[in-house]
Amino acid sequence: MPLIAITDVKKRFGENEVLKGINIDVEPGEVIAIIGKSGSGKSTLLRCINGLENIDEGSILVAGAHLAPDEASLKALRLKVGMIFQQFNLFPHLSAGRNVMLSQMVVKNTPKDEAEAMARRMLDRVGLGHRFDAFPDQLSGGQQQRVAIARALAMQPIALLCDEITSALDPELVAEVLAVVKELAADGMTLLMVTHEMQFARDVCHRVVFMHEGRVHESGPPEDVFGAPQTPELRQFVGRH
Amino acid sequence: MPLIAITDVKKRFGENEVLKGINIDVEPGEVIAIIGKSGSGKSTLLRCINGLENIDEGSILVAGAHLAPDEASLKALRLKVGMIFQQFNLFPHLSAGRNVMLSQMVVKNTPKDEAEAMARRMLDRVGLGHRFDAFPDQLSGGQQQRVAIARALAMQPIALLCDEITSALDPELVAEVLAVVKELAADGMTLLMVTHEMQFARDVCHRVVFMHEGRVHESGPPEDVFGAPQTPELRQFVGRH
Amino acid sequence: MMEFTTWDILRNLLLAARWTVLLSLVSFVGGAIVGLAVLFVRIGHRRWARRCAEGYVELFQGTPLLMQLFLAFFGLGLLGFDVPAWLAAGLALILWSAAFLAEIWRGCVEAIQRGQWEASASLGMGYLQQMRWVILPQALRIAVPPTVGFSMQVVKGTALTSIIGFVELSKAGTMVTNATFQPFTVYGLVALIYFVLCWPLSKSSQILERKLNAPHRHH
Amino acid sequence: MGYQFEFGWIVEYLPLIVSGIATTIQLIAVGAVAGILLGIACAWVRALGPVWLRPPVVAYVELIRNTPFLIQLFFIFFGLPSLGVQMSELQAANLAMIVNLGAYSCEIVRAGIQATPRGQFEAGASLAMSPFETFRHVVLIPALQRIWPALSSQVVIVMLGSAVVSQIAAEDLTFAANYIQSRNFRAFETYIVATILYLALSILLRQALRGVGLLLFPRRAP
Amino acid sequence: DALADITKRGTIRIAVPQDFPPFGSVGTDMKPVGYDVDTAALIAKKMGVKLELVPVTSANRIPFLQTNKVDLVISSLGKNPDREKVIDFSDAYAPFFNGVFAPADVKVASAADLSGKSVGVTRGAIEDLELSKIAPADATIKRYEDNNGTISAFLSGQVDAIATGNVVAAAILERNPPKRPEAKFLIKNSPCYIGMNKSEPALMAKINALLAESKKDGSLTAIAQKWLGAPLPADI
Ligand SMILES: Nc1ncnc2c1ncn2[C@@H]1O[C@H](COP(=O)(O)OP(=O)(O)OP(=O)(O)O)[C@@H](O)[C@H]1O
Ligand SMILES: Nc1ncnc2c1ncn2[C@@H]1O[C@H](COP(=O)(O)OP(=O)(O)OP(=O)(O)O)[C@@H](O)[C@H]1O
Ligand SMILES: [Mg+2]
Ligand SMILES: [Mg+2]
Repeated sequence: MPLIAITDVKKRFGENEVLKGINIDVEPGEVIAIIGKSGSGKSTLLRCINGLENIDEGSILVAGAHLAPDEASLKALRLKVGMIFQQFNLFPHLSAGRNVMLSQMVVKNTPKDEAEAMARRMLDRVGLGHRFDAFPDQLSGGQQQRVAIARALAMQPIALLCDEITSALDPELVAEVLAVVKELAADGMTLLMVTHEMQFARDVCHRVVFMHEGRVHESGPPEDVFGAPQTPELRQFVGRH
Repeated sequence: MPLIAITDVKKRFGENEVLKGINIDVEPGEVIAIIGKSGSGKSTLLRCINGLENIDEGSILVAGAHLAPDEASLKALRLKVGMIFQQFNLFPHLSAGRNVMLSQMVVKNTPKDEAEAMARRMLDRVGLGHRFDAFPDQLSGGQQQRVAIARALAMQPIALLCDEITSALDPELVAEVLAVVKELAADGMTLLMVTHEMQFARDVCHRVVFMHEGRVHESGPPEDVFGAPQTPELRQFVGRH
Repeated sequence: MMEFTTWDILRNLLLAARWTVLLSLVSFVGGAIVGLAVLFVRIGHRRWARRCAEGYVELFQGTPLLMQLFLAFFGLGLLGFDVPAWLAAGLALILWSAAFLAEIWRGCVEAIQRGQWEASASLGMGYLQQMRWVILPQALRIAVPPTVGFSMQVVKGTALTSIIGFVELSKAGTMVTNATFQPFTVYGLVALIYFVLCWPLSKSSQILERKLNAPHRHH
Repeated sequence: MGYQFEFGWIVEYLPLIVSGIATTIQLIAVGAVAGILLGIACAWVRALGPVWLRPPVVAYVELIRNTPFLIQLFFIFFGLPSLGVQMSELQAANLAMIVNLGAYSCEIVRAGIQATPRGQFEAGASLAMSPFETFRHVVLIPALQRIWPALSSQVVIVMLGSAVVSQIAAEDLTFAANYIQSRNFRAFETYIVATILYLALSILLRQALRGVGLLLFPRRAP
Repeated sequence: DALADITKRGTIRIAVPQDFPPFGSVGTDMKPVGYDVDTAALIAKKMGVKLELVPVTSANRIPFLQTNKVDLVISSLGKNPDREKVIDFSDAYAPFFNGVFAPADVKVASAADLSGKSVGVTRGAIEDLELSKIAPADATIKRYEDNNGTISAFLSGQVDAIATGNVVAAAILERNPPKRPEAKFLIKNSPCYIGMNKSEPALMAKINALLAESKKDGSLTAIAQKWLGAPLPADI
């Protein structure tokens, strides 16, 4: 059974149909890169999987459970699927450690010392154990993004959604974040990531999904997608990057 | 006589000496690229030449006239030297055409129809004659930057200062702006541009100035600067880009 | 007619100013609590509740406080509720300031980036948890200056409670003037006392604003 | 309670009510236009104007913001004549509202100016515009657009606050209400009618200001 | 039945003015004093109940009565048919000598001479009701919120003349103001009445009886002497 089963998903913003019937099955432990032009609906798809947008048609199953728009099932979903954003979205009024602790304590009622121990472990995992007390504005973009990853990991999700998590970073800082993601992949985390880092997609991902105008236009192992693109759109896209 | 003569210019922000004695002469029609690491003082130098910052020591002569910080000589200076910014800085409440017309009418008291004719010519020159009535938020970044160039050109400056004018643009849009700049260079406009586009600097500029920690560290024709860097700092910088 | 010395005038005005201070405190604190509740409803998920909160704000911001006080005191009396003046004054002032504070704070909450809502949602937090732990702590920073600024309006707004029989600063001023025929001395002193009450609020609001803005200055 | 509501008097007093509404509208129209202009001028001085002019403007703004409108009105109407400045109650009410709104809108507009990205000032400067020209042509309109909602609320607040001008015998809507109830002792009915009329006025005023906003600012806020 | 309530309670609540000297204003201790206040005290004493004074303004005195927050309004009320539809009035308890006052250089001898002039008056007071009836159409009547507004308007020259009680005018003169109000002509005197809620025949009878008794035993005249400087006129 796939971990995430996306079936015939459609999404409209007013007149504008942004997702025109998406089908993707994600197996446990799979690492998938989603690529495509700006506006092709990549972010919208991830946001639908995380319940940040309601879908108009189709269905999304996560670990067998239906995604319904009521608060209880949304919460259940989000405990299973974490999300990391392009703009980090750390909570600026909390230290790095507190950022990681907050949702455990609030959502799962984890006692403070357990949450703190977990936060230290997760910050260590992204190489930031020593910045536990630093505030977001004292961290570089790369460090902030790693804290965001630690924050998502602390909820012990079964899958992570990553939306261009290195696009807002200075070029020097991209590598440190990708290294963390690579390690997660190696540890068997299920990852669904929108990315422009083609080299990274080639090296790390098991499957690449090329989206075009709200549809999955082509998909397959990175060798095929990058080495032998079937459609002119993908050829053009790969040629450019 | 150089068009712009920069002699021993020093600039401090509080304790922080950002320019530590800069000497550059710009001949009429010359196209100069200024390169260097973030924080090396490139923007500050351009801003000093345009009178947006006062210099602490040294002198800047533009077309033989001294740059003094009183309003009259600042105005005279800015009529001669135009500036284009990374963030475009178009006036959001005015259409593209009005953006180009405004300063002519306000500063030079050009009659409205003349200003409008000039605006149409300049927008044509940057390939945007058909977007005269579009507002900035209806234009892509590349189009906005081209309007900004037209706006500066409409004042008929003898030199243009460009501060990383393509850095805020999506990769697809960089080329259209650089094409406009290239044409200006071909038409004999004097250009002083901070840029990260090394290929462009190599192809179009007559001279490349490498700044490092508030000093001109090396300068010369692009072949030399890129082909045979003399100092380890420049070698490192060129290697990275 | 008795003779009022300047000291008599000042003494009586200061005594009355105690009511001004007390009423201001009640209406500000109560208004903050009710306003917070209105805010939660106003930006919540339930559409009909949002509409109600909107209507509430429109009603209390769109009618003179004087009329609200009058109808709260005498209107309730007419309906058979014999509310004491302090209760009616407190009630009307609280509802009035709640409407304004809710609007002020809504602006502050809406100034928080959408990413903060989304990040906290994606961590599994519910609406109240998001508000309590993520949004309000940040909104509070920007909310302090306008909130303190509004407290000045509350101080001045209490003047209208004289319609239901409160002898606070303004009313005392009128009464003393009627007994002394010295409008300039009396109103001068009244203005001075208001200034002394309000100015520290306005000043601290400005200082807070400057403090909060300082780290955001970018070049 | 056996109180009988009675609204028959409205017919008899309709002309008074209508002229009261007209006066209130006139007051807020003049007050809003002139008050906002005054506020813009003061905001310019405080944010960008000559340094020597700032202290008097600050003093004016602080004085007005920290004292009740009624007291300001009394000083203008009863106090200024002793300095030889005589004016009708309507003029005094107009002046008081202008002075009052001027001080509040100064602070609001100043916030809008301060929120202007520095790049806008620099773009103006690099096009050889003087600081004042940059303010007038580049900064002002977007700044006003930014704070237009706050300014609109303030205008509504001033409109509702204008009720106290009835105390100097200016015959606005509140004057009409008080006059009527002093004749027929039907305070509830008159105040209910006045409250409804004020609510309608403030809704209309808000709409009107929105309309003015759409006219002044053709583009969405950036 | 209001009278029964009062007796049962042992307290009578009476609304009195505090912005209308000499009928009601405040002393240096901010307690109400004046003709109306003394009348209220007299009535309470004669009824043998405790007195609770409720200071009111012209805007809220009737609502206080209508919402049963007071039992009587002794607030120099004048009578007119519209008002009589809303509340009941007792017999008269005080005269009201009022007139039009102006500085010496303003030539006014009768109501007709007010033509083209502006007259200040306190809104809702007896002189407002009366002057409104007799003033010519082109006289401008400026109606201020309270006595203080009227006087300030006169002293600051915002109106040519004022209509007010002669006692008030005398009080102004006492202060040696820059503008000296001289009596020009008397407005038709109309006395003051005590107001109470409609359909309270018992209370009405009681109050009228007390008033008659007070007029007879001289206690009301004493109050008139004290505050108005003249005995009660014969027609009251
Ligand atoms: N909240 C929204 N309301 C209306 N339209 C939206 C909204 N969010 C996205 N869209 C539209 O949906 C389309 C797809 O947007 P989406 O952000 O998913 O693209 P993307 O593939 O992530 O692009 P990018 O690479 O630029 O991030 C775009 O045309 C966008 O304008
Ligand atoms: N207004 C200012 N006040 C204080 N320090 C400033 C100011 N503007 C610039 N600086 C400092 O001056 C130094 C040089 O800045 P500048 O913007 O000129 O660098 P740059 O070479 O243009 O860098 P980049 O490539 O990032 O644009 C930096 O250390 C910066 O922090
Ligand atoms: Mg996207
Ligand atoms: Mg720079």
